[in-house]
Formats: sequence, structure tokens, C-alpha cells
Amino acid sequence: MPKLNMVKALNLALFQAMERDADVLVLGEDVGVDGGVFRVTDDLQRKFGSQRVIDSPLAEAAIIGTAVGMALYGLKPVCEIQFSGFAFQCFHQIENHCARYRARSQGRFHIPMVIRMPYGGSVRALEHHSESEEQFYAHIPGLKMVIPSGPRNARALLAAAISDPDPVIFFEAKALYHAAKEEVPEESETVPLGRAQVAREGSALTLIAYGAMVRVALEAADVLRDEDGVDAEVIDLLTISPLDRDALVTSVKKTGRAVVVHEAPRSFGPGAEIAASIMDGAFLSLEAPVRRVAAHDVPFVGFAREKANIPDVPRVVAAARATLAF
Amino acid sequence: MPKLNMVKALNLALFQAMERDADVLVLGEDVGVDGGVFRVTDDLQRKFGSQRVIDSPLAEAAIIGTAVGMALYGLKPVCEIQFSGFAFQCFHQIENHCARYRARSQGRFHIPMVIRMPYGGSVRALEHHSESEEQFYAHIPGLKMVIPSGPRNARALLAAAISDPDPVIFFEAKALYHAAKEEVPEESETVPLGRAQVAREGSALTLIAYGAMVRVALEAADVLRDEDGVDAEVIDLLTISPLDRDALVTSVKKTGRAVVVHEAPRSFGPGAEIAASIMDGAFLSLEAPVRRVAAHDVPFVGFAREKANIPDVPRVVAAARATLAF
Amino acid sequence: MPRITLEPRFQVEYLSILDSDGNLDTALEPKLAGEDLRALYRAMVLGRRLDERMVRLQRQGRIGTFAPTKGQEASQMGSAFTLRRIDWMVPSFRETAAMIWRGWPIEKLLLFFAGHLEGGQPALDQHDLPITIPVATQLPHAVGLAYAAQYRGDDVVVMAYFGDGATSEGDFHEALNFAGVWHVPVVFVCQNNQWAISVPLKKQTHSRTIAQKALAYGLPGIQVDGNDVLAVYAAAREAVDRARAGDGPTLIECVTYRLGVHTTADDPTKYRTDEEVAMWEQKDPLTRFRAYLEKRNLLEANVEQRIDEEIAEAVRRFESAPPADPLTMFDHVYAELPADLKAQREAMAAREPAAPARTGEMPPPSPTPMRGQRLTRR
Amino acid sequence: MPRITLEPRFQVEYLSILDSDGNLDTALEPKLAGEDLRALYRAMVLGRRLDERMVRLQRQGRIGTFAPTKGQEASQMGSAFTLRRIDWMVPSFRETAAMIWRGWPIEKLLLFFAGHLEGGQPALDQHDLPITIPVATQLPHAVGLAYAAQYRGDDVVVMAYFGDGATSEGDFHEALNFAGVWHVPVVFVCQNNQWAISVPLKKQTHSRTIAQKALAYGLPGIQVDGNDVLAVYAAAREAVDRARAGDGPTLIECVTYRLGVHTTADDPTKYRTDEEVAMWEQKDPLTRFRAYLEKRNLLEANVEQRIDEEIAEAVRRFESAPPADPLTMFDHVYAELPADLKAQREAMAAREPAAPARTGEMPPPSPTPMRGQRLTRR
Ligand SMILES: Cc1ncc(C[n+]2csc(CCOP(=O)(O)OP(=O)(O)O)c2C)c(N)n1
Ligand SMILES: Cc1ncc(C[n+]2csc(CCOP(=O)(O)OP(=O)(O)O)c2C)c(N)n1
Ligand SMILES: [Mg+2]
Ligand SMILES: [Mg+2]
Repeated sequence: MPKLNMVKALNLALFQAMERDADVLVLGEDVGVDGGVFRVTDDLQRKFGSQRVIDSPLAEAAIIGTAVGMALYGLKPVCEIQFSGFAFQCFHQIENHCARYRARSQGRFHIPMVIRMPYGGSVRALEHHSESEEQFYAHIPGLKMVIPSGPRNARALLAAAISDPDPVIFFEAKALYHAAKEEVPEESETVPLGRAQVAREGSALTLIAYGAMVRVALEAADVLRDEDGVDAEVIDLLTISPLDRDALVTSVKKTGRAVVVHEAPRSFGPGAEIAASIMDGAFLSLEAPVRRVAAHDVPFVGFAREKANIPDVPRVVAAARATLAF
Repeated sequence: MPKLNMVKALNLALFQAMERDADVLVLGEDVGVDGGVFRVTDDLQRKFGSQRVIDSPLAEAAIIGTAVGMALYGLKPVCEIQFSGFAFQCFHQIENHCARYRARSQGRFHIPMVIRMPYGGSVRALEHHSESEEQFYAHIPGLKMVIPSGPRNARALLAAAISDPDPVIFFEAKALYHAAKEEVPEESETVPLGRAQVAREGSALTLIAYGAMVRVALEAADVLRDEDGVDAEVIDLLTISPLDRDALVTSVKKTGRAVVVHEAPRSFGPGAEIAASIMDGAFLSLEAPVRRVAAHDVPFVGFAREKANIPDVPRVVAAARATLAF
Repeated sequence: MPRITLEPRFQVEYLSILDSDGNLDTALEPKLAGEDLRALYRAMVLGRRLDERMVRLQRQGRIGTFAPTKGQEASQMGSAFTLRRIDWMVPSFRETAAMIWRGWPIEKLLLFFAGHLEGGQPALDQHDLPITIPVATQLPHAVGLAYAAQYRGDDVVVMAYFGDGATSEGDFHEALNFAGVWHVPVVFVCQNNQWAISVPLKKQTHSRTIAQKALAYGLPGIQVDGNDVLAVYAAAREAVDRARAGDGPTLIECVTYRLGVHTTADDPTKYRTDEEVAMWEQKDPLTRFRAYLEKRNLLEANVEQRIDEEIAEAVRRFESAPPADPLTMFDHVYAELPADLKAQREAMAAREPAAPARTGEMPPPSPTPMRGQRLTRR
Repeated sequence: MPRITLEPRFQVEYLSILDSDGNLDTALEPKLAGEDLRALYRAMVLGRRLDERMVRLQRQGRIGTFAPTKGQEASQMGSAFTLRRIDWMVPSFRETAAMIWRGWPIEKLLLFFAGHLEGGQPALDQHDLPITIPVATQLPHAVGLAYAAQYRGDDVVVMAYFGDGATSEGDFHEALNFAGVWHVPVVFVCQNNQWAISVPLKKQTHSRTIAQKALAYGLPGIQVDGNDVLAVYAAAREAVDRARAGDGPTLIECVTYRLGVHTTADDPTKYRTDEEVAMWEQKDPLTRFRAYLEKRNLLEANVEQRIDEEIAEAVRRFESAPPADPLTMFDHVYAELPADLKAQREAMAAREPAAPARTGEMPPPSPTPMRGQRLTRR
């Protein structure tokens, strides 16, 4: 099996989906000749032509809106929004149409499309290039919201998202693009959407994370094991919505304690639903309130202050200790 | 004191703010000659002229975007988005700019503007005319999110929102526009943003609601008193964000049980933050998980099915009973 | 080269064939068969009569808010008439006449306006999008459909409808720009009815015409008398043929007038004068076309009466539709119901009173439309 | 009236005064004082040299990603030069030369690109908006500023900058449309540098010029040689004067070229040829203007050297700026910190290592600008 970083793994998923199915198109700003600003669509235009890998004009709403039209016709567009910070420009097309066309047409139409976007911090970037907006999509009925945590599951999840008959918002952590290589099987591989994974088993406490924060949670678990002798379970959500509540509840019924970690601002964020769902399903097992480690409720802080804003290992460890000591 | 319905009460708040301060402008689709499709801005253009009460072209992003420019110059625009369902068209201007200009300019600029929108069900309307999108705004740092529950607090909160130096998203429940009249003092009145109110005192259970759902919660409290002999406290949030966590925690520390009611879809909705915040602050007092009564995680259902989707008294009562019986 | 005027000079044409005084430009008169002219007239009359019936149904509380067509029958039908069944129609929310013509059963539309989503479900063999409420958001969909047709090599043209107000939205701009760059077979039909609710055209845009907005995208734009069904037909015919031939998109501005309320929730006396309405009533598209048919001896007997009967029957069918089953709200959220929604559905089933029988499941959408020989000339 | 062409015919002009071969149209040559011409040249050179310095700083990791100006100095400076201090400048993200000219200290801009929000804070007496990253979103702000100025009766003009790619966004369209309807004193300056990252103009729009897009809004539009600082100045002068006189907005298209990378994260060799770049290097705005000044005996000695020293000093000041205090991220979220954020701030204070002293609080913004006699002619 070749070892690939996440960029190459995503590229492989796109390549294989396009090879298999002529209805799959790629559409976005700079996805063609340039291969995407992060090179995720590298070489696809050369292989599949400029009718299938489309360098669109600079207009997010029309990228999504025309893709809705293509999907209504039966194609399977995979759109790239250059940075998740620019997806508010097309938020009306996503909420009004991607999410609703199946319901509006009572099943006559459906929208088998994927919207890929790089999200999250770490690239020393300007405003709107480092935020985490998953909450906005998770709250929209009719969408699925997926965030992989490494090359292999990124490839498998993207393949699954492209095959999915419903619209999938697919966030890619910029922090992970070149972070690590993993063995990725050459033959195509999918994993079901909507299922969380236990990234590490444990019994004393459940750490819940996704995307770039999974690594932070795993490192925090190392610290807790090494310094506190505590055995933390780490759950990697992979799909944010529909949320795999069973996996969360099962884990917390075992551990009695949980900490959620995400890069999105804390208030009214994904951690709230995760915490509330755990309370719903595992109330009697809970030994402590579910704690949330998240970005602060502040707008963009500039990359000089980014480290202080995004959850890091010490903050997760501290929250875990407070939860254990509750 | 004259008795006014919510439409007239809001109109009064606008009128008085404009009389007092020449920097206050009103801007939106059909707000001038027509007085707004719900007549909230009725007669303002006749009184203040078409330069101050502006019938804009049909473009939500430019309504908000130009209002941002006016606010940067020192004016205090009050924008109307005709229905909250059409605010996704300007969501980028709200998130990118209204919420962030103070931070981006490090205090050199701020955005003293209000964005009014009718929201919620009950008017037998077409798609995008009956949804509840408060969660999207509550998750954006830098914004305030306000939802009154009756004519008097609507007037006072709108007055406070217009005076506030920061951007306020102001949702008006269509269900309440003509629902009831209340005595509204003629002299201008404000209430502080960010404070919840106890709409009814009780000790057995806390019902938390806002906007049109406050009435539902109060009626449910009546049923619980009459049929179960149970004394429910009802909290009217008034401001969704920043959330008055103290008020919630104080109440639940007393009652030990809580049910949240809202019209927005359940998953990743405002009820999640409310539940998680209560768990944070009152964990040891909680006798049962905080239950949520909300719309289902489905897109628009059509008004023929609306009653089955939006929380009603029986559902709230049932949730309260389940919580009490936990 | 100092200060020069760029050539070619940009220009926009205006087309009128049958004016409100009955003058006919025979050189431009489209060569339509008598049967076609009759069909056109019937569809226009149906639009008008249904409109009136729907206003009454709304006043009686049997349907909810809707946007009447009255006055715009020629703009809608002159254009929609040029489409074949395999072409796509992308409506806004005021195209009742054209939607019925395209095949929506009347009772289905009534059901839609009575708050039943079932009414928004196009038939499997119908190439029509359902009503879109958020202004202008349907325009990129039309461009995407046209792109897909071109991509697949299908001989299909897409026609999209919108109002004068819609031209202010960003989506209008982005859609036309994409259409221009992609050179796809789409025809944009603007029904400029002078008003966007209470906002008159001069407060909507400072451009003299809507048609000239095409220049911003390098597209042909034409302004037509939108109350002249022959002119609308001729302009649409030309645009559809151009699209079909691979020569790209066109913007057509139909200058017309909304004779009625914006929607049944609207009170137009707040913002416009009776004189203005009376002036436009003189230009009624039906009167003019009726006189033309009369002159050509093509008028059918009792056409209004037969149409009223057709409507009455549809209303009866509409009224005998079963009440809405709330549980179906879960049927079309995703292809497969996630665990959580299943639980929500079960909770509802437990609390709702026994519901009427479910309407039949929708069969899967039809496979790819036929592939033909499409050419793009660019 | 059958098929007619609407009058007046729409037209768009092209303006060039000093071409790349040094030919000068003396009839159109603006009457600028020698001191003004020198100031213009200094600002352009400063833009070029700072650009080069910033690329090095970026490569060394001392600042983050930024978008170089190289090649667009004439477009920026010819236009910004027409503004008075009380006028407003609304930049995009590539207007370094113009921003410095307007009064941004170099070290502040460097701080901005080093990820410190302090660098984005305009001075109290500066009528400049900070850099806006989301393409085209600043354009409605410019229109709103202009509306506010007109509302207050202030003698103020607003100039807004954006690229060719920005013209595809809905916000561009909506802003120009509002400006047309409101007839406000705003000048839209499009720096058409032929590329939006890797997308060439012909894939961006099918219109032949950007200038003609003005026709969609009933505005005057003009295309100028954007590498000819005299032509840009003349066109901007005319537009600014028109705006100031109450005659409404203008769209200026500066035809120019981005000689460097899109941003320091970009690799232009992926999408464009060396020959294309070389061809445009022949049209370098600096070379041309320098030759003109030389001919007029206006060239200062050692101007490049003095500018390099100025930059070097600013870099030194930038590098001695204190490290960012994380706690300040709570300072400018709201006027007053809500309870929750206070708690978040305290938690951070407890966990962060002792931070350097807070930078001084910002005094409240200045009161209303002076009111003058503005007239709108419409
Ligand atoms: C995005 C959006 N904003 C606002 C509305 C509310 N609204 C419905 S119709 C309408 C006016 C539309 O005017 P026009 O495009 O001219 O079409 P007409 O109604 O005249 O047919 C408005 C403002 C909407 N449906 N969608
Ligand atoms: C809304 C939005 N979409 C995408 C981007 C990413 N992006 C930054 S610059 C740019 C190209 C801009 O092209 P143009 O407007 O021509 O300006 P130029 O960079 O050439 O000066 C893109 C796509 C962005 N900043 N904002
Ligand atoms: Mg209209
Ligand atoms: Mg460019």
C-alpha cells in the first residue's frame, strides 16, 4: 500500500470516483489548471478535461447553484469552496436548495453532490482562512456534515460522500493536509457515513473530537496515561451530522465522563449538541458534566494569537483532569 | 397607557428612536411606501422622508452590506429582512462584516446596527416564510441575538437594540404580531440586552422558551398546575446570545429539572447550548436530563403539516411529565 | 490611441408585433398554425380564469398565499410555448399559466398552495423544476441544468423565469455570468411587470432597460412587448433556436404589468394609482390576442366556459384530496432515514392520531434523458 | 413599431495618454504640478520596493501570506492620488501602494501581515477601511459610506478597489446597482490584472470589457490603460469630480497586469507562460512614467535609495514590536464584555504565561465629519 498524505489521498478518491462514473464532475475556483490552491484536484483536469474539471468564475453562490442544477439533471458534482470562510457567500444555495430539494420535490429530485472545503487553523493565514464553521451545516436538516481525521479515512469518506445520494458538506482540515502519511489501499475503499470510530479505547473518560482535533485528543490521552495513569477513550466522530449518538452514549456509559474538543467557537457550537446528546442518553452514568474545550467566542484573532485560541493538548488535559476530579 | 399589538409596539420603538436620533435610518425591501409587508415600518417614510426610510432594491446582501458602510460612517441603520428565510442571502455580510468589524479594526470602527426579521410559523405561508434560524446567529461571535415575546418587551428590546453599539439580530415572531395587545408606556422604555426574565415563578421544573414559544410554555405550565398540581417556572430568554446562563442555572438549581422549547430544528439547535450550559452550571442539582422540545430535523414541511412539527402544549406537557417522572 | 469609443457599439433591440390598438406588423408575424394559436389562447385564458378562481379559494381560506398571474399571460405563454416536453422549464413563483401548460395538474398546484408539499412534486416525465420562492435563486439551477444537458450531449434547452426585482439579486448576476462563460443553452425570461411588491422599476435599477443588462455578460438581450404574445413568441423562438444550435444564452425582457395584487397578502393601493392600473388594462394581453384571433376567424366558441368547467373539476379533485399525513414529513429528508430521525418519527407516530393511509412511494427518477447531437459553436 | 434598436446606443470609451513606447497625447495630458508628479512616482516606487522587501520577509517567515502589488502601481496610485484626506478609500487586499500613500504606516501593514490584528486598525483621522479579504464584499460598504456622506451633507467621495475576478461575485452586482439607484458619490476602480489566481479573464466573464458592465446599472463606465498613470489619473479625476458634483457613480476599468505571484502562496508557472509575463513587463508602469519624468526633468536623484532607507527603518520598527498578547483577543468583540466572555478571558489569563503589557485602549472614534454643501443633481 502506498503511503499518502491527506492531499494525495483525497486526490486519489476524486480520481477513482471520476474514473468509475462519468457523471462525477469537479467544479470550483482554481480547481483545474492550478489543481486547487492546496492541490487536492491536481492533475484531474489534464486527465478528465476541462468540461469535467471546471475552473469556474469567482462566485461561490453560482458554483453551488449551478451544481444544484447539474445534480437535478442527474450528474454528481463535487464542488470545492476555496476556504470554508467563503462559503457564507453560497450559504443560501446550500440551505435553500441543496438541503431541501429532495423534500421540496417529494423525492422527484435529489442532490447527490459534495461540497469540499478546507477549514481550520494552522496555516498562518489571513482572516477567513482559519475558521471552523461546521456547526452551521450540522444544524441544517437534509445535509450531511463530514470531517475526516487522516489520509485513509479522508479518502474513504470522500468516496462514500460522492456515492451518497444526498448532499454532503465535506470539511478538510488544513492542518492535516501535509501532517502525516498513512497507508492507503489502492483499490477503492469507503466507510459508511454517520458512524463514529473509537480511535483509542479507554475506560476512565471519553475524549470526543474530529478533524485536526483528533490528534490533539490522542496526544492528550498520552499525557493522561503517562502523567496521571488514566486511560482515556478517544472517539473520532468523522461524521458530525447525522451525529452518531449511539457511539457517544455507549462510550460514556462505560466511562462516565466526557470532554469534547473542537476548533469552532464554544457557544452554540457542536460541543453543545454532543454534550446534550450524552446527557440525553447517558444521564445516569454521568459522573461529571460534559466539558467542552473549544475556541473562544471571539471573531478571527490573527495568527499571532491563534495558538491561544484553538484547543491544544494542555487545555484538553486540564479539562480532562477537572472532569476526573469533579 | 395605550394597548398595542406587537406590530404597533415595534413601530413605536422605531418612531421614537428616529425622532430622537437623526442617525437612525430604516432600510429594506418595501419598508417605505408600503410600510413593510407586516406594517412594522408603517408611516415612517411619510414622517421621516425617503432618505431615512429607504425602499431598497431586492438584494439582501446589499441591504446589509450598504448598512455596514453607513454604520462605519457613524449612522445607525435598522435593516429589515422581509423574512428570516431570506437572510442566508446576506449571511456573508453578517458573518464576515457586521460581527467582525470591531475586531478587525481593533475598535476603530464598530457596527451599531439592527437587523430585524420576522421568523417562525403560523401564517400559513410558503417555504422560507416559517422557519426559525436563530441558532445560526447565536453561534457567531460579535453578534447579539434577541427575540421578544410580547408587545411591551418587543418595544423595549428594539429600543435597546437600536441604542446598542454592537450589531443586533432581532427576530420577531410572526405568530405574535397580532396575537395580543399589551399596555405599552408612551415614554420610551428599554430593557437591558442579555438578560432573561422569569415569566412565571415555580419550583418543580423549569420551562425555558423564547419568542412565540413562551406562550406555549406558559400554557403548558397552566396544564401542569391544573392537571398535575405541578408548579413550573417559566423562563423567557429574550436574548438568545449572549445567553443569560446565570438565570438558567439559578432556576435549575432551585427546580432540578428543565425542558427547553424552541421552533428551530432540534439537532445542533439552541436547545443544545441551553442544555449543555445548565449541565455546566447546575450539574449536581439536576435530577433528570434537560429535555428539548423542538421542531424535527426536517426541512420545511408545508403548512398543512406545520402543527405537527412545531412544539405545542401537549408536547411540552408530555416532556415535562417525562422529566418529572425521570 | 487617446480617448476612443470601443467598437462594436453595444445595442439592444425592442420588439413589438401586435400592439394594443390591434396594429399588426405582418412582416414579423410568426407563422403559427391555427391550432397553435388556439392552444396559446386557451392556455392564456386558463391562466386568467384559474387566477380568479384561486383568489376566491384563498379568500375562503381553502388555499394559502399565492402570487396571481393576471396580466402576464402573454409573457408566460409566448415563451413557454416554444419549449418541447424534453426542454426544461425553471419557474419562479408566478408562472401558474405556464406551469399548467407544461403539465402540472391544476389540483396539484392547488394542493401546493394549500400547504401540501405533494403539490410541488413534478411528474417523473416532466422536465420542470418546482416553484422556487427565494427570488433569483433558481437561475443558477437553470444554468446548471443547461450545462449538464450540454455535457451529456442532450438536445435540450432550459428556460428560466424571474421578475424585474430578481435582477437586483446577486444570483441573477452570477447565473448570467456563468451562462455567458459556459455558453450553455439557456434562455432567461424576465417578466418585467414594473413592480417588485411595492418597489417600482426605477427604484430597482438605474438602467433604462432590463435587456441591456445582457451586455454585462456579453449576451444578446432583447426587450419585447410582454403583453404581445406574438412578439414574446417570436423573441423566445429565436432565443430557443439559438440555444439549441449551440449559440448560447439570451436574455429576454418582457415588458408587462401585474394587473392584480403581488400576492393575496398584498394591498397594492398602498403604492400605486388606479390610473396606472387602468392604463395597463388597456394593454391587456388577452383582449389584444382575442381580437387578433377573431380577425383571423380562429376563435373557438365557448372556450371560457369549457375552461371554467375544467377548473371546477380540478377544484373538486383538489377538495377530495386526503388530509395531510404528518408522518410523511420524514419521507424525503434523506434517501435513508438516520437513526435519530427514525426516533423522531416514531415519537410522532406515538403521539399523532391515527393518520390516513400514506400516499404511494415515489418510484426512482427516470434514467438519463436521451443523448442527441448537441453542438456548441464556441 | 416593429423591431427597433433602442437609443441611445450604449457606449464605453477607452483612454490612454502615455503609452508603453513613450508616446504622449499632449491634448489629454493632465495638468499636474511637478511636485505632484514626483509624489506620484515616489509612491509608485515605494509600492514596488516594499513589495520586494515583503516577499523576502515572507520567505524568511517573518510575515505570512500577502498579495503583491507589482505591476499595478499606476492603477492604484493614479486613482488614489485624486482623493483628499477627507475622502474615503475602500481597499481590497492588494492595494499596498495606495494604502501607504493614504497614511498607513509601513510597519503597521507589516504587523497586519504578521498576523497581528493591530495592523488592521486605521488611525482615528484616517478615512480608510481596513483590508477586506472576502472578494467583493467591501463594495456595498463603499456604497453605504457614500450614502451616509450624502445623507449627512458631507463633501466626501468614496473610492473602492477590486479585481477582475471580483466582478463575478453577487456583491459586485448588488453594490453597483444600489449605487446607481441611490446616485451616490462613489468611484469603483477595477484593477483588471487579467487573472484571478489561475483563472484568466476570458473564463471569468464573456463580456469584452469590465467597463461595459456599467451599462447594466445605467452608470458611466470607462476602460483605461491601467499601466499609464496619467490616464488612470485623468479618468479618476473625472469620476471623482463627477461624484463630488452630485453626478453619481462611475466604474473605471484599469487594464493592468499582475507581474508577480497572486499571493506568496501561489505558483503562477502552473497557469501562465513566461512569454505572457515578459510581454507585460514591456508595459511596466514604472518604466514608462520614469521616462516621462526624465523627459520633463522632474526625476529626483537617489529616490530609490531614500525609499529603501525608509522601508528599512519601518522594518526595524516592525521587528521591535512587542509579541502579541493573547488576552487582547477579548478587547474588541463587543463594546462591553458579556459575562461569559469575561469568564473565558479569565480562564485564559490563568493559563497563559505572563503577557506583555496591554497596548493602550483606543479612544472613541472621531465625531461626525464636517458637513458641507453636497448636492445631488438627480
Ligand atoms: C431572496 C428573497 N427576498 C425577498 C423575497 C420576498 N419577495 C417575494 S416576491 C418579491 C418581489 C419580487 O419581485 P419581482 O422579481 O419583480 O417578481 P414579481 O413578484 O413582480 O413577479 C419579494 C421581495 C423573496 N421571496 N426572496
Ligand atoms: C469570496 C471569496 N472567494 C474566494 C476567495 C479566495 N481568493 C482570494 S483572491 C482570489 C482571486 C481574486 O481575483 P481578482 O478579483 O481578480 O483580484 P486579484 O487577486 O487579481 O487582485 C480568490 C479566488 C476570497 N478571498 N474571497
Ligand atoms: Mg416584478
Ligand atoms: Mg485579478
